[in-house]
Amino acid sequence: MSVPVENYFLLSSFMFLCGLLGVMFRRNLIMVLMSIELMLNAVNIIFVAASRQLGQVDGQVMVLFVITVAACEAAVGLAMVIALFRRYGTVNTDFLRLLRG
Amino acid sequence: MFSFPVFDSAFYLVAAPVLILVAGSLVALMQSVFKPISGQGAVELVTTGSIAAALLAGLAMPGSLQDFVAGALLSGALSRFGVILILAVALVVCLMMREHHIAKAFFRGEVASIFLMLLSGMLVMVASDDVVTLFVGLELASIGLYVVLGYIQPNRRSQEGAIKYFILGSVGAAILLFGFALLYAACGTLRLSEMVAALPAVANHGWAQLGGMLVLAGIGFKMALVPFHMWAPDAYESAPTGITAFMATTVKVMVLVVALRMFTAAAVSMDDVWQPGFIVLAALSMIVGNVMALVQTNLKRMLAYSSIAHSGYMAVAIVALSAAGATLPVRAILFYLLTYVIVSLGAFGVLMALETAENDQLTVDDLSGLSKKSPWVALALTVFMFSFGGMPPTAGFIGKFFVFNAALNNHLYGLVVVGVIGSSISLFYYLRLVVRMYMGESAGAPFGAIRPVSRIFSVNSGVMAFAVIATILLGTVLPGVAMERLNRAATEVARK
Amino acid sequence: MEWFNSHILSILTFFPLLVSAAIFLVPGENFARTAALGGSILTFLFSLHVWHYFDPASAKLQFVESYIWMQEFGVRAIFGIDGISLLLVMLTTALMPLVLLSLWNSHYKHLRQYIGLIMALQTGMIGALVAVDLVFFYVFWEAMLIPMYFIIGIWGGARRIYATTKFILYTVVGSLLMLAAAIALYLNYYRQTGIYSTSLLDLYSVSLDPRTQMWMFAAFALAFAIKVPMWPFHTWLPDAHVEAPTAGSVILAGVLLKMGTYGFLRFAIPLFPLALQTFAPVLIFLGIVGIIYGALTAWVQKDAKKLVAYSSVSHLGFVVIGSVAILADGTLSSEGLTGALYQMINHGVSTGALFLLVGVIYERRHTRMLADFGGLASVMPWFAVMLIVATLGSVGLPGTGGFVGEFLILLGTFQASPLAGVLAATGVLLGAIYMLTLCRQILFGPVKHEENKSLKDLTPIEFAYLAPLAILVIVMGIFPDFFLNKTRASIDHLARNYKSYSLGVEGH
Amino acid sequence: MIWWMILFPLIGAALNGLVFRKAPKAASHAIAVAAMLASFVCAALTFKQFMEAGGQAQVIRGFPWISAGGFSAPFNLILDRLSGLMILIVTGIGSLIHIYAGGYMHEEERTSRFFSYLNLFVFMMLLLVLGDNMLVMFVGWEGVGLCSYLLIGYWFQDDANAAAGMKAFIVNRIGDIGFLLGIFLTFKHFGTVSFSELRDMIGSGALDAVKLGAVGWITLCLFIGACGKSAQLPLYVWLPDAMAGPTPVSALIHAATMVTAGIYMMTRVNFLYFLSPGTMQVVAVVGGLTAFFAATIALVQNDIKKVLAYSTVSQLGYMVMACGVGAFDAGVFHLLTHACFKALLFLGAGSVIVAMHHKQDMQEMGGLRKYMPVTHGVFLVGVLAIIGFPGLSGFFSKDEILWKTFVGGGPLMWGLGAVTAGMTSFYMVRLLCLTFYGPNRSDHHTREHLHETPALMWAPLVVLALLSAGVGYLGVPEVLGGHNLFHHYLDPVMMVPQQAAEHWAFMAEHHSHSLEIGLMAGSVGIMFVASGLAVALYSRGPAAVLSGLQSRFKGAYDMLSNKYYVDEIYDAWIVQPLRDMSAFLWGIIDVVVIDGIVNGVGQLCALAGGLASFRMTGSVHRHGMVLVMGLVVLLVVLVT
Amino acid sequence: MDALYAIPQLMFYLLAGLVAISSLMVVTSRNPVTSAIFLVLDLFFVAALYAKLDAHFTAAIQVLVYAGAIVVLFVFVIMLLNLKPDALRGIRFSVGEAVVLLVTLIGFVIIGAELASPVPEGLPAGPLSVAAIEEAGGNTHVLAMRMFTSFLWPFEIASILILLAIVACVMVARKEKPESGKHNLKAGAGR
Repeated sequence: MSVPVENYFLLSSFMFLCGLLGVMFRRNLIMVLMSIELMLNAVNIIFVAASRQLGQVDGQVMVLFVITVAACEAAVGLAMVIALFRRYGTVNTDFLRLLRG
Repeated sequence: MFSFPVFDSAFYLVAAPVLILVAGSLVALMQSVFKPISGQGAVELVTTGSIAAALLAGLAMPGSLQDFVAGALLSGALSRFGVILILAVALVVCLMMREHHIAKAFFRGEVASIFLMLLSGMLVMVASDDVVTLFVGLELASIGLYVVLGYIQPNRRSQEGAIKYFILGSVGAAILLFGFALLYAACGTLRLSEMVAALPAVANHGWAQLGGMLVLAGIGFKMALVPFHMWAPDAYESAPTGITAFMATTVKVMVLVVALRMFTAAAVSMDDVWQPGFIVLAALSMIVGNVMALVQTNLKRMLAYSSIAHSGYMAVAIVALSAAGATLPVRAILFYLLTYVIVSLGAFGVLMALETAENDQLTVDDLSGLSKKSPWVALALTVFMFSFGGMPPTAGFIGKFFVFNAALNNHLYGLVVVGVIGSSISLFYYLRLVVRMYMGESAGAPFGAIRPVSRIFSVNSGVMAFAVIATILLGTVLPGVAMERLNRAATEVARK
Repeated sequence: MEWFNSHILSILTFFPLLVSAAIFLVPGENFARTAALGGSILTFLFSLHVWHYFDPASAKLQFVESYIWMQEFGVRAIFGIDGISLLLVMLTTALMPLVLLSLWNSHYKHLRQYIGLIMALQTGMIGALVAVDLVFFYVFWEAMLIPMYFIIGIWGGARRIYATTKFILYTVVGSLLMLAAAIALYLNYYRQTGIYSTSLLDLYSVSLDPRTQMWMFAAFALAFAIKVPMWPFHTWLPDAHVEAPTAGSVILAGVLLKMGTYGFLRFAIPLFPLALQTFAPVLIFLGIVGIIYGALTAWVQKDAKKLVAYSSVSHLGFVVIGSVAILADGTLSSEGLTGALYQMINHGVSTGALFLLVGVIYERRHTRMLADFGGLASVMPWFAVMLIVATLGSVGLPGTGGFVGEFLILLGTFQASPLAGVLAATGVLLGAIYMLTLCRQILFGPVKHEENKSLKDLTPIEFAYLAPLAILVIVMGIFPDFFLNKTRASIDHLARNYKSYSLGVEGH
Repeated sequence: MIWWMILFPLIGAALNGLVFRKAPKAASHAIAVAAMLASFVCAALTFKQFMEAGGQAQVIRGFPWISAGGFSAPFNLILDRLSGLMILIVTGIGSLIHIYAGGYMHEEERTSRFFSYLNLFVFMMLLLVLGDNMLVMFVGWEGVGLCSYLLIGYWFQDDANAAAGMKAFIVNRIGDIGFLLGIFLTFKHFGTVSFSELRDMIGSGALDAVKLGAVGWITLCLFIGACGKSAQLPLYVWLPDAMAGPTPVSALIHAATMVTAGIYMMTRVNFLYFLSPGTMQVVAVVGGLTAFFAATIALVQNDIKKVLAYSTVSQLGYMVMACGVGAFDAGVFHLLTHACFKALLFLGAGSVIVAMHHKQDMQEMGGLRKYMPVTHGVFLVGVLAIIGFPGLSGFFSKDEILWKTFVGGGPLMWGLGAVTAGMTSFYMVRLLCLTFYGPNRSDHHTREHLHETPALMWAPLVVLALLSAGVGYLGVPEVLGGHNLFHHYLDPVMMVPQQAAEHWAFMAEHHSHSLEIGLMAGSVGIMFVASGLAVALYSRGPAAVLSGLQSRFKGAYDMLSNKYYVDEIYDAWIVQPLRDMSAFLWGIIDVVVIDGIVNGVGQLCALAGGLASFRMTGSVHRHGMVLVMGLVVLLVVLVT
Repeated sequence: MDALYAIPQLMFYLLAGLVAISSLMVVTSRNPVTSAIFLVLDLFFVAALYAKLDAHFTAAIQVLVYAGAIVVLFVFVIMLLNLKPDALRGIRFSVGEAVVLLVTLIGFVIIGAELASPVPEGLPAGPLSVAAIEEAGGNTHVLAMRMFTSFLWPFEIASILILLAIVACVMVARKEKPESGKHNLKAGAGR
């Protein structure tokens, strides 16, 4: 008897929550990016758990793609952070106040 | 269990637009490296050429429903509709870009390459029945957009917009993915059509419901429905106007096609989740979008809020999807989308025609007295505003007519009333532009003059003229014909 | 000829639009003036053709044309005319040449565009009157607003933007709700028959439960009430009129307002007869309030145009109560309906003339304040004659068209509800009060202002566009039957059968 | 013929008003007079034919005018003895006044407008009297009102004249509403508004209770109309002001013809009035009170035309009272005689006014007899006629009214009438004395230019004087050995319906001649006493005792000379409150409340947008929070 | 209860706890470097979970790509930017934010309750049970077979995605020629 799959889901949702909170409350752009990674990872847990539960590997395939995407996202995101840092001299989001209203 | 994909001619026929774009992007990439072929003209040629070629291929796509590579690639009328519309927009935008002050920066090898790749991502997403492909395509498009939005000619504003869009967009994607994960867990499949077929059996299960709602939120995010709309104004405002035009239209096309695949057939089984969800989102969007647009002075930002409101109208029709066998809501959405795309292109085209490198954030004040400086441009913008506002005899009216039609057919009286109120509010700010153009004195733009539109024979003028004519025709003689043409795409997804 | 006869209504509708397009495309003000005047006269001749060949004995729709527009939704472009719309079409086509004549010597900026918009507006107005399909009608109904919006907004007075925005927003709010109700109605028809159709000919047969009818009637009535305008939805009117240029005011008062009352006759009443039973007292109440309120407020106005604008509120109150007078046997009062229709025409003529007259003195003095005038009868005798005739038409002196209309309305209302009749009759008195006040302040008394002493009397052109209206005011009072004969069958049909209304098609 | 009769004045009006607007005075006068004479000739011929044909009422078909639903009002004319008489009065006296007006308007630069209005008036008056249905009558009814309005305000450069015209029109309109409501009621209950059909309907059978009740209302409503036009309480206020118009107008419109329209109309529908004794009582009382009330005011007026105006109101009250007691024929008879002598008086006064250079205050006159002998002579005839000097026309008609009042209304009503007659004698003689006798009180300049008017003016006066003297012999009562021709002439017009026959039976009863003669003697006595008093007080200018009396009874005198403050009361209690309310409706309800709501909604939207926009500081975190909040709420509310 | 069966369960709860704690640490650490380290830990524990779920290849990729590449990238950038203290500020709460936090937490508790539903009935068991996978050649083999047949198209697209990412990174992070921001004269003009 293995662990009920919904426990994985709960864990995943907790991780997702952590990611969301990070996005909502961290001012540091790099932290925000990490939070996003966290969220994607959280989703991956569900895919793997469900895939096993369902007797498939499609979920795992999906995870591989998500990891790819996450990597790309992180790379581009970090590049943008660097570019932003060059211009603003900071990565604090509080300074991004030009667009509003 | 493992079915090896067959790459026959039929496959290539369907995949051709994507492949052509990828090929084009590779060539463009080369151009960014090799000086001799990196001239602006050459890049223009490659970009425009490959989009045009892809468009031709898209036109040649079969309209019959058929899937390839285990559903990862899907032909059919709806796919075709999306592919053609997206490519047409891309082509028009590329052509308009040539006359824009940003042309030099845009037609660089690497930018063009990214543009073509993200375009291919959109096509992939539109022509797919598979969550994996869909997600990859979505990310391809999104990441590409983040970049072209902010870094063609980076400045503070565009960078800020890009990073904000990036953060919120990634969160949105994560939410969508979360939803798909739960649906996967509940339905046991990653193919949209199978998922949709399996949903009724598990409709009451928490996973399906949560997953459905999360997917709805994700889609709502990409459609820029309130309260998931926050990215849109910033992104629209900060992007070069050509990219704004591109984004404002293609993203909606892309997402709505997916939404139709998702929600149409499954709608009934998930009615108690999706219907109220969309009702809330639609109502909020129509109200908030219009009210917020009321106080904007930056034109692009105003149009962003207005596009939020328009998404709300389309969402109204989505709510109405659950009627059995009714292709009307689907067609209403497609028609509305079509008119929205045409009119938006026209409106942003006007902005592109007017702005200069020094003054690329036009405000309402900049339009003062436009009717005297450039009467035809003013006339075109007026037609677009009336169409956005839903006044006959423009396409915008017919669009609203169909949407209300679909909604009332489903007894969504409250939503229609909200829509009516929203429309009335919207007319105020649309007409404000008209007032400025025709009824205000030319106050002299505070930040440098707008560009005088002298060339009649330019792409910009052509696009404006085309959009005006199309808007009027779709509002007068053509709607019947158009709706018939959309029928095929609609029956494809309508619940049997 | 055969072809002409069978396409006359679409020609009538779209010919002005063609002229408008030509005016926009061909530069030169002289061309614009000539083309517009010629075009509008030709349109008038077309409408005379319709008038001539119209069969007064039939209550059916005549000169019907039907084109497929949106096949599967049953939306068709149906043109048709019956006795009710015929008179209004005639009013529109007859007013237009006069309005354009009033612009003959004017010095507006962008006169070409102005004239072009007026011609486009004509298409909208005629189209709304001859459209027999709900959606088709709606398109014209809304499209009509756009030229008017520009006419007020561009060529209007100081507060034109406020006025024109108010005008269009007010109207659109109402009509969008009407659109929603129209769609709901059409879907109901579909549910009952399985056929999509927005043709009025079909929709008249929808049977709805009273509750649904109430809602739909409310939506339709709101749209029409705003357009009429009925109290308390009238506040856009004074602003629009005051700010609008003369021609705009004339068209607005002369024709546009009639669209609201026409809407009641064509749509709200026959489509939702059950709801009418409930709402008729409300409408009559609002109508009476409008009559008295409009008259009283008109009385204290200092601006001539505003006075005339409020007088419109009062006059159209009459039209509304005449339209919804339900007799004891449940039918509508035929007299009331006739009077309402006739009063629409008469109001178009006399109020149109009044606005033109105010325009005449405005052009000379650039003010409309009553206090700035006085004693003009001695310096502008012909002007005085015209103003008095128009005033008499407006106050409903017997022998003018206004009397026939008001009398029949009051007669019908009185039969339906004596109390309402009595209250409404006070409008006759109040009308005299404010109109004579207007006359007295402009025409009589000593010439107080030095500038007024040298004012020129009517020019030949001014005379040319005012005289037909003045003559019409009187002719309509003396030979009303000439006009009423054409409309009798239709009105009686509506009055008797509005509960199960249907419109046949002549020759089918 | 009859159509030509109607059309001639219209043609004259059109020629003068539209075609020959700049014609010289003589030409416009000639046109107008020609039109009138032609019309008079036609009228006379028509009347002759009519009487030769037996004098039976006939309907002359015109053209279909208004017809809608069940309602139809063709443009038909009715020619019966009543209207036959009226067309003679209108065209006959009208012609004389037209002739006279040429002299009166001599000082004007142009008169085409004046004669155009005057001709138009005659046209409208003819329509009024000839209309076969209420609607055609109403056309004339309001048409004469219009002409009256235009003519009162003829000298519109003076604001007061324009105001007086407007007042006349508007007060008349109040009555007209009554008339209209009467028409509506008639149509509602009888389905027709044609007099001849109505008469047939009533004559052919008894009415049920509902219809009978309706008749009460109809007659009451119509009487309101009559009150307006015939200047009865409380709507008489316009008539004294109407004297602002040129004097021929006062003579024609405000004495001889238009103001009698109410009496005419009631007579026209006498069968309805007979059916509702209740209304009749109201009519009689209102008439009597008006007669009395106006006479009291006339006692102290100093403006020569004002005196005549109140006198007219008073005399109209007499006629109405006669109608109220069922003596329609007596009313119409008085109408006839009054038309003659009041026209005469007005025109005479007009001559005086012309001679006095448009001064109308009698205190500045006096002793004009020697300057204007002819005018004095005819004026004397007129005064004697109106005070009922035996042998002159007023004597016959007034005494018939008083007698019938006594019979039908009782001694009280008779007393009212007799006292009024006394007052009439007093103020008329006072007027005569102040104007023509005693020392001349005018200033030097005026006195130098005093002279008799030209023949163009006095000739019609002479004709009228003859009429005033003689026309009474048409109605010599039987008690004086006459045959009361007039009574018999009008007999076919009167119809007492069966249902009401019992109530009006007394009219046919024979009354003692001695009573009648006694009453007659009484009234003549009163006349002599009052006249004597007036002569005593005024024959040498206002007697010294008068100022003492005035200060002694200051309250009463002020009350009377200010016409009981009726105008002031109307203004303060009705006009001003209405105007204040209108200002409130516009200034507060319209501008503040309704527009406030409308604009407020718009501003609220903008405010909401501004607020929301302000709250969005552009922080990406805040965006994220909104997003997450939305998501969480959606999930929690809709899923669980 | 059989102890043998309890072991995987214990394993799970242990790992889950670690994942949760490290996730929390990632978002709450004041210093980005600390966060990054916790992120690595987190990803490792997740990989362990994958392994426990018999997704060995996925677990391996997780470690390789995430811990090996992505987090290194993060750390690298953190170091590169040499963030000043102001960027290191931790979490601030205003009242509004506290409310948002509270609502989110409560919301997720409710959502969690919904998530904890048992596996829906009637779902067809897929053909690839753990045993079947073993039989078919192991997790990696099966995964590869699946990936390169049914998911070939997205796989190819993913390659384009990576290409795009590369180009994008180059383009975005490239040092610009001296400030070209003067373009936008209106920049800073606010909304």
